[in-house]
Amino acid sequence: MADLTVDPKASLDGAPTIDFDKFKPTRSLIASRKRKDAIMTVLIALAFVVACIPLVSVLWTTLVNGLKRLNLNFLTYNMTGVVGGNPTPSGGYGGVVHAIIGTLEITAGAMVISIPIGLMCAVYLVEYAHGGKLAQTITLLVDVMSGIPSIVAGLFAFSVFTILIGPGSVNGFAGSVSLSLLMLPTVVKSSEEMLKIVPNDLREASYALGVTKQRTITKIVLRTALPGIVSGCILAIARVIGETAPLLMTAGYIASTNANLFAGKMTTLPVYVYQEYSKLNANCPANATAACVTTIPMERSWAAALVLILIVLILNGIGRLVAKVFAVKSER
Amino acid sequence: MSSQSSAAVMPAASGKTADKVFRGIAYACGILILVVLAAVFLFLLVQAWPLIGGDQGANSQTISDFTGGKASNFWGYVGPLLFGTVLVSALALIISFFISIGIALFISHYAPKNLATALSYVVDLLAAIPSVIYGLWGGLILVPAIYPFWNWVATYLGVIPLFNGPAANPSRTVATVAVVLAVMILPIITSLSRDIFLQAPRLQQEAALALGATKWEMIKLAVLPFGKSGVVSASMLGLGRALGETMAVLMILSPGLTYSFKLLQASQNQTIAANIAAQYPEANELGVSVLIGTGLVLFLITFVVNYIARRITEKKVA
Amino acid sequence: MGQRIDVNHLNIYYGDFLAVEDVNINIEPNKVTAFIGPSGCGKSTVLRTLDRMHEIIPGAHVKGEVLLEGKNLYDKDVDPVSVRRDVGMVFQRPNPFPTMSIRENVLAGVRLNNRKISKSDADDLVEWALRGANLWNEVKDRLDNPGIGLSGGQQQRLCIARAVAVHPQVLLMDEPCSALDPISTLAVEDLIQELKGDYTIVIVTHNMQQAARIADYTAFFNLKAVGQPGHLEYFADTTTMFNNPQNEEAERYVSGRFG
Amino acid sequence: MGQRIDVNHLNIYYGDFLAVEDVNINIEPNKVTAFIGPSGCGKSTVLRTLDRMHEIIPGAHVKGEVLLEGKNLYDKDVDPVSVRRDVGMVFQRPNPFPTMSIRENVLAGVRLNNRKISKSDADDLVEWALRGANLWNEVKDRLDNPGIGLSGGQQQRLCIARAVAVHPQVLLMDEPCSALDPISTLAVEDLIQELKGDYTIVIVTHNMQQAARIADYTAFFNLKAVGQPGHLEYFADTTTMFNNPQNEEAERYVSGRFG
Amino acid sequence: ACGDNTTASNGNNSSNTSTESTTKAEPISGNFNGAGASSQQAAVEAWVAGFQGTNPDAKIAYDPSGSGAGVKTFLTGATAWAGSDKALSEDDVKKSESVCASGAAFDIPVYISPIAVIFNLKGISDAGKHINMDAATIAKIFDGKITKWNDPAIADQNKDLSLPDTAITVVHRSDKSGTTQNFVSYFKDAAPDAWSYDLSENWPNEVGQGAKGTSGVVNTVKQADGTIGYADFSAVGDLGTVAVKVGDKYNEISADGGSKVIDDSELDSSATGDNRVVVKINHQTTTEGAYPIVLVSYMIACPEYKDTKTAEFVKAWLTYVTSSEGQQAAASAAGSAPLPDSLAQKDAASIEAIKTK
Ligand SMILES: Nc1ncnc2c1ncn2[C@@H]1O[C@H](COP(=O)(O)OP(=O)(O)OP(=O)(O)O)[C@@H](O)[C@H]1O
Ligand SMILES: Nc1ncnc2c1ncn2[C@@H]1O[C@H](COP(=O)(O)OP(=O)(O)OP(=O)(O)O)[C@@H](O)[C@H]1O
Ligand SMILES: [Mg+2]
Ligand SMILES: [Mg+2]
Ligand SMILES: O=P([O-])([O-])[O-]
Repeated sequence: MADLTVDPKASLDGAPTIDFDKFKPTRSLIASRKRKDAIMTVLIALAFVVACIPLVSVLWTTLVNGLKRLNLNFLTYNMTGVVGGNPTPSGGYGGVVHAIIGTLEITAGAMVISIPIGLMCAVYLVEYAHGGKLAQTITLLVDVMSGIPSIVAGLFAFSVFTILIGPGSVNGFAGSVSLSLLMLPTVVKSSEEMLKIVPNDLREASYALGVTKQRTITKIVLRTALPGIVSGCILAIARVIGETAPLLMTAGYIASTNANLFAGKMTTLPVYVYQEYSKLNANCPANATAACVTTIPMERSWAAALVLILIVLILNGIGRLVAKVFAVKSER
Repeated sequence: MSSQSSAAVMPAASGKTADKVFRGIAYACGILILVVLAAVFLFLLVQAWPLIGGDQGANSQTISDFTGGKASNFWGYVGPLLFGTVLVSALALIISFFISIGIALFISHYAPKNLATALSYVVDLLAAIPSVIYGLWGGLILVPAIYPFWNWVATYLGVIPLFNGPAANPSRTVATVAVVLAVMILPIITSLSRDIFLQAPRLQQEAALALGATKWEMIKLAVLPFGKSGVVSASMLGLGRALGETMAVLMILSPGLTYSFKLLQASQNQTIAANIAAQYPEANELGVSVLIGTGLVLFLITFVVNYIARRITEKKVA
Repeated sequence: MGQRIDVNHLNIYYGDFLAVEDVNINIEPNKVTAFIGPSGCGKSTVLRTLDRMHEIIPGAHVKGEVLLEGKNLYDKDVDPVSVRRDVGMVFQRPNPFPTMSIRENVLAGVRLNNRKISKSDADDLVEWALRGANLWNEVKDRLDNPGIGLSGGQQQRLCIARAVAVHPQVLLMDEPCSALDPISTLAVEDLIQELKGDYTIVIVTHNMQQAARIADYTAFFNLKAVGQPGHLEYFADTTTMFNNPQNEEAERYVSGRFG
Repeated sequence: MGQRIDVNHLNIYYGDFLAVEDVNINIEPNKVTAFIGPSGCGKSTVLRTLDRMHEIIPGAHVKGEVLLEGKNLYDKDVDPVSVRRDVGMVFQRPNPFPTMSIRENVLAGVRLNNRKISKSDADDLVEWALRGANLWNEVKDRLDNPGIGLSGGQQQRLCIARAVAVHPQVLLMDEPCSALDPISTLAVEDLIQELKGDYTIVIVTHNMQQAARIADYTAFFNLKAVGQPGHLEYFADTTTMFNNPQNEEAERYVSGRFG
Repeated sequence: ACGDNTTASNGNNSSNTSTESTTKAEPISGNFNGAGASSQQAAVEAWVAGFQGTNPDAKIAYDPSGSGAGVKTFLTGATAWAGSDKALSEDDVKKSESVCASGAAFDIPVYISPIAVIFNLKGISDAGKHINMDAATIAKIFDGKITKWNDPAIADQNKDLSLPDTAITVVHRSDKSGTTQNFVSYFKDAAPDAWSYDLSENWPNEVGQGAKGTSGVVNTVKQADGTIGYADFSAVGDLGTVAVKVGDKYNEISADGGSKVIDDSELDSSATGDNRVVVKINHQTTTEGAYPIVLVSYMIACPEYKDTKTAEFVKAWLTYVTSSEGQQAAASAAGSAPLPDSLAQKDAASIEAIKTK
């Protein structure tokens, strides 16, 4: 048992005597500390300004170039029957409805695959594995997975489908599989971080009420972490929704609308953007009317890019809304 | 006090099976990650097999076809690609790391609350811009716009070998690509670091201030040490993204197969991912094997980098 | 009503580290038993073994017996989940579920266990539990507000209400007042006095006056040195413990002039 | 040596919310002044205004004067960083820097002020501060171990050592013993008694016995109702406060039978 | 399906619907896939539109995934035909035997497009002027041997232009490309002394800058003064083009000029296999008005399919594509050069070999 009769006086006996003036800051040191503080403040604020330049530039460019062709016609037609720079019978120049459908379906497919798996993997890591060897391996491999080049993910999904279904099985779902490979690490990592910060108190409180582990996890832990998980998933979606290379390989490119995720090629917005960019310009025959626009592919490309950004923005908005609705009410 | 509501207490469903099933699913999902990664690895290996176990004469023919005769064996081919990949991603990481930390600190510790919320949103927005748009923007807007700057750098800092002039015009160079990749990975590092800095314990920050620390000293004492390991893993995520980025590099970089550090000159380096994308559509079967072989090398490099990073952070934590 | 607990030769481990050694104690039903002792002697650890909360810490395990009304909690065929339904626990720091309203917090034990309960039964249960926790009057008009919007003392009483709402036979409390101001402390102490009619109560406290005020029996834990396992040094009824302890260490401890 | 503090017509805000109203108090140099009062009455808030820690909370600000030896801390030309150099603070929950060793923790403040300290000067200072905080004997053999490897009570004393090492004129302590067991509490109280020879000490405590034991003066804060601003109800020397308070609220509060 | 521009068959408003159409039998219906060369993409769009004019129920999808990928897919049997910028290799022909119901796949030229040598030079290209060059000069520029625009080698051929002292920046394709192979094969034939590299679809040296795809090259050339590159004629836009020396004249690029070279070329006798029509471009042609740098792109098909419906489709499709109507549609949509009649007839003979019963 520790000694109760501490004699504080005794403790200071033998203590060195200190000349505190030695430790007083000099005037110049104080000034230099202040200067350093100010410099860091400026640098940190500057970091933000610097980061804003590309952002504003990207958004502005896309907006200015994209608005030119972004109209209802563009959003409701696909690219069938679009020849050269000529207008279609509806008066437009083709559109992206097929690409919007493709992007939404393929991304949704990727979400359906990777979010449950990623989330359950995070649950395993945080709630069950407690940093064992297996958990460490998984964590390491998740990091490695985040470094898989998207094109390799595309090759992988393409080959898997070729082996399983047969040659030339290019379809939206293969695209979903390749995207989910890219999404998974982000989902696992962000969910893991979010689950980790759920206070242990809450788990213990739940167990103490005689609640099973499964219900504790689903109803307390996941529920508490939900806003964070949602924003992590949104981040993951944003990561893959703009992927081009793997989708070129797995989902291909087609001018018409295909709403069947599991059969037939499917165009997505990024692929569309890339294809139109690759066309660069359209030919107008010598006898063409004034309605024939040679620069139409680039214009479609920018407009589709704008649509893509808008979709991501809307998703982001939904995510934030969900996060807000389910947010943990802050104290007082 | 009577337990008048004991009627409400019925024997609960034990939930034992649900418990087991749930645990099983979670475990299976954990294992699935291993399986998938093993599958990817095996796939790469199998597809690259002709390269390793196949007819070496045909291989060197394919490779010299890829390189226009500059390399005829696999290592001679993948070496410069690997060098280029690491160079570009490392530069991107270096550029974005400090800026990301700066923004994250700005949001977590400097900006007033309303501004911080707005800024967080802006960062998320940046994260949401698809890479093909960065490719378009980088290739069409940034390349011409940044030339005067690189030219200035080459003129005044040209003595440093990295910045040896003359700056290529158009600037489809490693330097420009690194800038674009930096912009792309910036939001990833920023948003994770921000979340971590926001959770830096208040108590220790107050302790630092109470000792008479300036704000920056407080950050150095109480925020950065706390955030270190989290920032490292955020950076690894960002690095992973940079290593694997395909489209933006493909659309911007003028590739070359050298071991050169001349960041401002064109046709010096190429990344593995962009090279696969550039060669794949026209490649024959053996060509695809070679390309996948390069993918395998990238995969192994990612593995090693992550393993080392993990080792380092583990040591720091312990 | 309350149930009795008998602890026999209990050794408690964190991994390989023996944290508490050979505890033998009989906890009487419908009485308040207080655990006191210096920091790190294992009070919380012992308390958590009484409803098998100890084992949720990775690597943690026990040797020995804890008999609840004669049935060993650590028998193979005993489901820890059902043990925890019989033995409630209130923690040092109030921990209401942040995503739930006051009402839902009280009902958490019922709802999370997937038990069906009619609206009117639920209303009755909420009122009964909150009255029991001496909180009803303060919150009856805002049952749908979030639980963490309450003050610290109110939160602690909400947690007590949550614990009693599942009708445990035993209530374990780990320093329930250490985060509270004197007024809230008083409210909780009054509540404990009242609850012991229905429950067996075990409370850990650093505050000897508090132990003296509310406990029927007091257990003094001690440890020989830091890093050594803790043990039960002396167990007696509270009057003896504070007035005439038959143990030198205990005497030295309780005679410290501490608040 | 210690400096005197005079607080005049101080109103303290969190954003628009007036947390504490019109405080006037004179804190004598080289004495211990205790702040007591119910939860939420603003004790911590007032304490934190004395070294301008209040304003680091976003939106928080004050109106009124705090004079340190006659100089208003809140004058435009006063740098809060230099104020905090003169006025040290110890928090309710121990907060050593987790990445630093015990030794580096003690030196943290000094290193900010003066980068070029000789090894022997530093050694002397560490020993002096740790002896002052009554921790030297416990840690002298493991000064290079991390600070968070210590027990809660040891950590708290380490934080006190860290605060005194920069030799402030005033030491503010916010419930420094609430997380401690009785033995550590005693050590800290003894330390306070000793330190007051060198410093002006202000301590917030929930524990009235503690206030009675160690304070020379006691300030009783109160609040009319939840959501209302707190205020200084009564200020007196400690003997008067606990034996013969001239204020009804204060009397009711100190006569409560709380630990 | 949803969003289709339905009556689009006449969206191609040039040589409108003709009569002597090839499809006498009932219209083709069903879903058909092709994949391959991206160079054909614009032409295929026009062909699909034209084909659907007479066969409104035929749904045709073309994936411009690249020649190599297109052939690979075709060899798995997943597509009805492939588009390719180069003729089949012998290996590929052999492999195709397992995919076709009988016989081996054959390739026929369907799309001829001149490759422009584009440049961006202040005072010249923005004034709409051409620069004259012979094959050796172009080759030396692209080999980095000529580095200034006012190099005597160039200036001597352009006495009427005042060329600036600007450095030349060469822009070439960075991806594997049929355009590149066709372009450098011109050097190999017309200026063998100035070009020592092996023939390859990859750019062989490290001169200048590489850019992905035709669009990448064109954009890069646009981005700086003094650049020179090569690209499909349809992508030139308002950039300057080099007039190439043929005989002793300098001919500007034109679709007709491209046709003329092909008309003057032989079949490649090394391409063995039934029904194959492979052109060996005569880069040294001296035909009046010819433009010798051209890309010939092929369609690849089987002589017999496992599925007669596909066979019927492929036969009708190729017939339409190689018809003068189809060639005209491609010319107006993609700026390609029409197949010379001699070649069209050879194509027709091969197409006739496709068994539909
Ligand atoms: N999760 C854990 N892992 C390992 N050891 C632990 C853990 N929790 C507690 N211990 C150790 O077990 C012993 C008993 O700790 P316990 O928390 O029961 O003490 P206590 O009496 O409740 O102290 P306090 O009064 O400070 O709460 C101590 O030595 C402690 O270091
Ligand atoms: N960060 C904050 N933002 C807004 N209001 C606050 C904040 N901190 C404290 N308050 C409010 O200020 C008032 C005084 O709080 P303070 O923490 O000073 O009380 P206290 O007397 O120290 O209480 P305790 O004894 O519980 O520590 C309370 O009404 C509290 O709700
Ligand atoms: Mg405890
Ligand atoms: Mg307080
Ligand atoms: O059609 P390309 O092979 O030049 O892309």
